[in-house]
Amino acid sequence: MRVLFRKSYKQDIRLFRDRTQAFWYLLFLCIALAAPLFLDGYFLDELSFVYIYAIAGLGLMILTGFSGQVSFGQAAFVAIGAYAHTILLSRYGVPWILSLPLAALITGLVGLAIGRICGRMHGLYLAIATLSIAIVTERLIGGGGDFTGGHRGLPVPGIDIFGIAIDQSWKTYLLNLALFVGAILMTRNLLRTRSGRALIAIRDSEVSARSLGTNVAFYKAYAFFLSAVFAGLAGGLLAHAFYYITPETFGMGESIRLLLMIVVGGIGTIHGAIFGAFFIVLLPTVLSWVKVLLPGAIATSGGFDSLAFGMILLGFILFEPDGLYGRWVKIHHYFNVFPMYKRRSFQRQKTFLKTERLK
Amino acid sequence: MSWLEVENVSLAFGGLKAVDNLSFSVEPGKVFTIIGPNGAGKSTVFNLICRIYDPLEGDIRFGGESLLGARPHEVINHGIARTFQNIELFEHASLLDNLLIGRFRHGRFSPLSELFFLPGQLRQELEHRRKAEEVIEFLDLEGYRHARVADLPYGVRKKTEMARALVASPEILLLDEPSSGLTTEETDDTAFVIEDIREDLGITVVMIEHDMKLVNKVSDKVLAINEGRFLATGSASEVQDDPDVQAAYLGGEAA
Amino acid sequence: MTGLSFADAIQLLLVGLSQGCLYSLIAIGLVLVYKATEQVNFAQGEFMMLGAFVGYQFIVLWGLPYWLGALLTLVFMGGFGYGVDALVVRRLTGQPVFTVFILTLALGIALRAVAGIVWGFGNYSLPAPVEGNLTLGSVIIGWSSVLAILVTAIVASGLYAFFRYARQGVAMQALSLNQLAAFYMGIPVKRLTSSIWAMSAIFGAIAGLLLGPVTLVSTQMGFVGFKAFAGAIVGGFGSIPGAVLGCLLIGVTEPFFDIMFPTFKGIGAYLIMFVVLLIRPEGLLAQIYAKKV
Amino acid sequence: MSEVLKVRNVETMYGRVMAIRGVSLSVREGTVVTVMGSNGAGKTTILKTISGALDPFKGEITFKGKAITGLDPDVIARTGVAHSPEGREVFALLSVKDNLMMGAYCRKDRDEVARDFEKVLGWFPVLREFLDKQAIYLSGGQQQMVALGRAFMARPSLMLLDEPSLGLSPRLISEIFAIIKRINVEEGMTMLLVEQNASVALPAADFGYVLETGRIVMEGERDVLMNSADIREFYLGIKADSARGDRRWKARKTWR
Amino acid sequence: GPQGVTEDKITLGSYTDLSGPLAVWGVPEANGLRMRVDEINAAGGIHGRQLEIVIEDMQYQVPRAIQAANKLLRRDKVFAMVGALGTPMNLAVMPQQLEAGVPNLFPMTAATEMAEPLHPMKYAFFRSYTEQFRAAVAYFHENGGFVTPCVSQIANEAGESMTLGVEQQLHEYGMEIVAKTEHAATETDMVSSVTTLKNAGCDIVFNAGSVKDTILTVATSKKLGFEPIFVTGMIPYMDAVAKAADGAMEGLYLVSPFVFADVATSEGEAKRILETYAETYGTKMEPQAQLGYIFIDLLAEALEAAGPELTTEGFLAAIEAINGYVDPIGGQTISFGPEDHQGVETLILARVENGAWTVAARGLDY
Ligand SMILES: Nc1ncnc2c1ncn2[C@@H]1O[C@H](COP(=O)(O)OP(=O)(O)OP(=O)(O)O)[C@@H](O)[C@H]1O
Ligand SMILES: Nc1ncnc2c1ncn2[C@@H]1O[C@H](COP(=O)(O)OP(=O)(O)OP(=O)(O)O)[C@@H](O)[C@H]1O
Ligand SMILES: [Mg+2]
Ligand SMILES: [Mg+2]
Repeated sequence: MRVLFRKSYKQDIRLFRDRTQAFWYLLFLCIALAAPLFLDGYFLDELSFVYIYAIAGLGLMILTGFSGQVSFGQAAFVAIGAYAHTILLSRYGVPWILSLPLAALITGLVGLAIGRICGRMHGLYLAIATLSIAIVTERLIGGGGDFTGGHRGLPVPGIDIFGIAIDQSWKTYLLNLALFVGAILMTRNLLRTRSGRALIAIRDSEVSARSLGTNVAFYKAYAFFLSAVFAGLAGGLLAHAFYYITPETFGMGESIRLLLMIVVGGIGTIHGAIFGAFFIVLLPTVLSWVKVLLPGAIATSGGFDSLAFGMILLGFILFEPDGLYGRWVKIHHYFNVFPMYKRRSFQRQKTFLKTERLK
Repeated sequence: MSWLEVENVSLAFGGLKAVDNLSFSVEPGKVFTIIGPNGAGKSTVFNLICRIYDPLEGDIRFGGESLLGARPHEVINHGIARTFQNIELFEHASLLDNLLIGRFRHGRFSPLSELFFLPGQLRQELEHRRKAEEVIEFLDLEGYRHARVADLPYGVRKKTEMARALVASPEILLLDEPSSGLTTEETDDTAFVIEDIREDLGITVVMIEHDMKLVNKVSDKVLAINEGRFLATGSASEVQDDPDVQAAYLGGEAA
Repeated sequence: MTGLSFADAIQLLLVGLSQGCLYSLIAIGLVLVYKATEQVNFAQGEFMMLGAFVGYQFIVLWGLPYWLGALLTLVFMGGFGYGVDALVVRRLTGQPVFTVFILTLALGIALRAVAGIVWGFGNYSLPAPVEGNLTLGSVIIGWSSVLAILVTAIVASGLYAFFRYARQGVAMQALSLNQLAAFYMGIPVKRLTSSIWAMSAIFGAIAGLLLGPVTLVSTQMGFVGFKAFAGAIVGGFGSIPGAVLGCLLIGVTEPFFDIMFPTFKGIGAYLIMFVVLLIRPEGLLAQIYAKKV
Repeated sequence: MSEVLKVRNVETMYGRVMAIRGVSLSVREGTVVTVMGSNGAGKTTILKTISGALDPFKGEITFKGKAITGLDPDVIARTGVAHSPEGREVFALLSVKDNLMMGAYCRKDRDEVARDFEKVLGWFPVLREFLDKQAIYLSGGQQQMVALGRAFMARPSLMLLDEPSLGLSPRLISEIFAIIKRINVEEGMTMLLVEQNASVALPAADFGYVLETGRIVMEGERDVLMNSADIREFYLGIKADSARGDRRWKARKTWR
Repeated sequence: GPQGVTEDKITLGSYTDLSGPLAVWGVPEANGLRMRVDEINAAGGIHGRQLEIVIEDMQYQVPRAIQAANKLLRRDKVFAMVGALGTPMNLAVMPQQLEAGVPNLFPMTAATEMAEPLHPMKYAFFRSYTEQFRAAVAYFHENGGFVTPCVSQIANEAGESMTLGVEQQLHEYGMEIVAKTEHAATETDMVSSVTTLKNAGCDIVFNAGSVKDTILTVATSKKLGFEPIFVTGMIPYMDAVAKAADGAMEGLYLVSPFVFADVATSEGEAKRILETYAETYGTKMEPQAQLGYIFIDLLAEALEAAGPELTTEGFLAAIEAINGYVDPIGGQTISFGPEDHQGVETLILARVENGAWTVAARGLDY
């Protein structure tokens, strides 16, 4: 068992706790960077999806996991990002390198406006309000006529950065990886500084957050802004991965999938968003492998995928409410203390609910 | 140094007059204690000062400036920090993070610097951390630094809340029943802590308290209220000798 | 709103009323569970869908007489609701409500798949409880809509009284406010919670039996649940009169909105909800209270 | 007098933390027993384990001769244990009246309930003004009264009281302990009382236990404990002026 | 050789909705595809090669479709994609699919883009939604005529394409849509839409809708005493619609590029297929299943013609050479050509009579 000795305050502030941790994360990064050397296009594309979803997930994590505002409308922000990016590229000929941040910013501003409006709503009210935003956005984009391409959608131009076409799996992979790492770092930075702490304070107790000087309405809107920026970024990248976007692409189902993603990953942690993205993106692939082993009648019956997805989620929430990351921590602990591990270390003690209707 | 002045303040909840034309003032560098029976309106007075409620009438001034124009989150910028009777901590964060949030007023909103962790950030963070550590040491909380607040025993949580208010380096500290739920021994410690807060840190303390031993030990001035109205004021012993206070608050076997 | 005659207006009003009542029935199921346990059941729409399918099984596939089939459906769904809580939701006792609401999302996905596997993914027709239309001058309203209005009125007032006056009703609210204390009082928390889920599933089934004949029964029919959510939110989530009020408001204004913006039919409900929440962030009959510190 | 409650060698964990480590205690019928101990000693944990809110990891609890270890709290409550929890735990949005009536949820005898209801209001006359007020909006002390009254309304054979004096005014504290004593004497009700404020709790009790970091370190009849030097110094604060006074250093407890 | 082709096997791929909102299309389609594949394999395959079809469930979500296609193209290495469902999905998948040299055959959507712009590897089966509605407008313009044409549209891409057809064809006659309503797929009440149409005095309503909304619109109109001609597209072409709402659907028209055959009125090979399907899958052969069957049959025809030395070019040439193929179930004629990558030649008009669809006219066009 490794015991951590803290020698300086910086240790708690720096990106990595100690050298061992830094080593592992850098090793992961190197492997990820080298992946195009040993993985074929199929896996690279899958991983690209993981990265993009993780970016959107990090945004949602900031909003839901850290500031405690449940949003069912994340896909609407993804849609706005995707549309803004595509329209900027194809209609206004904005260079890619500008168009993507601009799209993210536009989405962020929409998020800010919505956050400002929804700032006074709590819990379920906010969830349903954001859900309705998702529904209404889909219809509005659909009704946008030629500008948005209506329900029939828009083709997405290819990626071109300073004349270099990003048109192969390994190139998009690296691009997505870079932005993914950037998004992680930003989230991490947010969490170790003042604003991030303000978000967590608001989540746990608005009254005392206020008594310590947090302008609750402002920071709630800020959380919406950041979350929308991330979603917009993911939207821009997704647009390229989709080649063609329609309003239906970013429907309510997508919002729910994003929310489920961060829960399965482990709500309230950065790892959670990433693990969740792996889960959501790779599950269909895994299911299709599993299906091959099953008797034909089951595998070919309609509904199998949905049922499996629903059941796996149910199982997760029932048996591991802390999500994949929670499980990971336990496994990690197991090896850390190896011979001394006791099952009961992680047994859940009975807990009881108290009303959340008091704000 | 500032004075906290509460002047003819009233507040009603429905038909119930929770605070009724109440006035008092707190001198800088003193420990001012409010006592009174349950439901007298003591916590409500704190809530009025912290702008959680709007008084129906009257004025609340700090350092000569009216607080009534401030929004709840701006109160701390005047140098007023508080604790809560029922403990309002950030349950899912560590004790250290709770204290760092307490440093909130000592910083500016600078999104770019934060998101990209520009060089100045590290310096600021270290500064906050040093301040938090001072308070941790001051209140003997070393052992719990990285523990999740939700898992701490009641007494430690009470202390944590006091610590969180202290890291904000306020000029005046409002403590709502600092000793409730503590043992005799811990209450004694609290007395020393309050003395240190006043003497070493130079912070004025306004305290609501039921433990008369503690009140006697630390208060410079005591205010007794009942049903939102003024009852008596003066030194601890003067107030306790007041027959009205005896009847309404202390009861037969008073200290 | 050009050319909207008085008769049309009355017609739309009546239709809105009966739609509002259908939403209310689903919303009542939602609010019931919330009021008694503070859990939010995102699978309520799927409960409705399942109720319709079970009714289809009894009445159409097995050819039972309508009312017998309907009754059996309600009994079955009651048992189902009880089971969902006893076997699944109960395991999450003490977890934050957010967890339960994610759980029910997952449950909804699974239930849709199960229904599709058992009954198929097609559209199936279910007979209406009552046939024919009530004609008042030029205004026409189906008897089944009238029935929907009646059922909603009875259910809503019954439940209101139950929560207000019955000991169990108060106990249910108590357990939603503070589960531990409710346990300490000797309130059979687990049994009451499961019963509430059973009741809510029954109301879902009633809604399903009423809606099934109108829109056909299919795995997708549960999505109307979102409008019920909007209605319950408008009313103030957690209040039974609020749910009815909110759903009626949405039900009645929606058709007029649709007439005004014929190419945006369907989003009126959400816009109305948004406007209400802007003015009153906690709904019309607010169920969220300021904490005393 | 028989032992209504017997706790044998109970251990309770919170995840990896063991909060009480092999505690045994017993409560005889008709007596008031108090458990004292500093913060985090595990007093609340013991009470919660007895009333079933926590599952013990080890050990056995019997109530009126029947094993109640690990049962659901409502089942235990129906066998006659009423728990007035730490932190009051009133039903925040229910009226004071409904709060009190919920205490009597399991009772069928309406007339008796009505009489007990009056009795409670007699002890806490302020509550009468607030019968229709939502409990959350009472002051801290008023909520404490509701919690106590609510536990009494169950007419249990054993009352578990967790810090009933928390946040009460001195006058109310003495009144409440007088009431506790009265309930004990007049109604013959057995009580297990957890208190920080030993100076009021111990005199009201017949027997006492002292708990330190999850272990019982001392037990005895009231008078024995009242005369123990450590108890006097650390829990009763009686010698405060002479022994500790304004000194900041702390004396060592001899049982450590 | 091309990917997905070995000595003894040809792998085909498809992605469709097996558990999402369009499972009502996807599940029977998948069955139909499999049924014909199994038949061909039982008869010894094509030029000694067995057919294999891998069908992925994308739950009508674009991201899932992309992932499914990624797997089909790069893991399963399919030779061709057949019967892939959904316009947005096909549009999203096609760029990389065509890039990879995998033909997109007979997608289960009637969007114009499935055949246009002309691409050597894109072959559509249907005539597009837009064309279906142009033909519908043309037909009713010639047969009886109308004064106030209206549209009731579902808020999605198919609905929009259908409306476009109405607009274009009306334009030919110098007319315009008089009133248009638009609704989401989840609506449960259409009174407001119908009132709008009624007040506009519509004498023909082109119902650019899906299944449930079509039923609701037509039934509600009848209830409110508003009885214009209702014409819809191919999507509601199913039994449940004809039988819905106690006869309220009587007289509903529909324009479709395929014929939904019924056992009762079929004979010969068609009857055999319908009966075998009913036996194997336990339900009546839905139109989507019939289509799935025909897609594979058509594809097999081309494979057969392409000869034992199978190359993608040879295969594509064989498809282009298909001329006058008559589908074994509904009897529609299908032809392709170098400039014509869209199979079905003419449209049919069906009508609900006595709770069942009957073909009222064939050879519709505009
Ligand atoms: N938000 C509120 N709504 C309604 N009534 C309230 C509210 N806050 C306080 N009250 C009432 O105002 C009175 C004073 O309450 P307050 O909490 O100030 O008492 P207190 O003096 O702090 O008592 P304690 O010592 O018991 O905490 C009480 O009668 C209480 O019921
Ligand atoms: N939910 C929890 N998770 C983890 N540890 C806990 C939890 N609750 C209590 N503990 C730990 O268990 C020990 C005993 O706590 P308990 O609440 O029983 O103490 P207590 O004697 O009642 O103290 P107090 O007088 O402060 O109420 C403490 O050390 C505390 O940190
Ligand atoms: Mg108070
Ligand atoms: Mg305790």
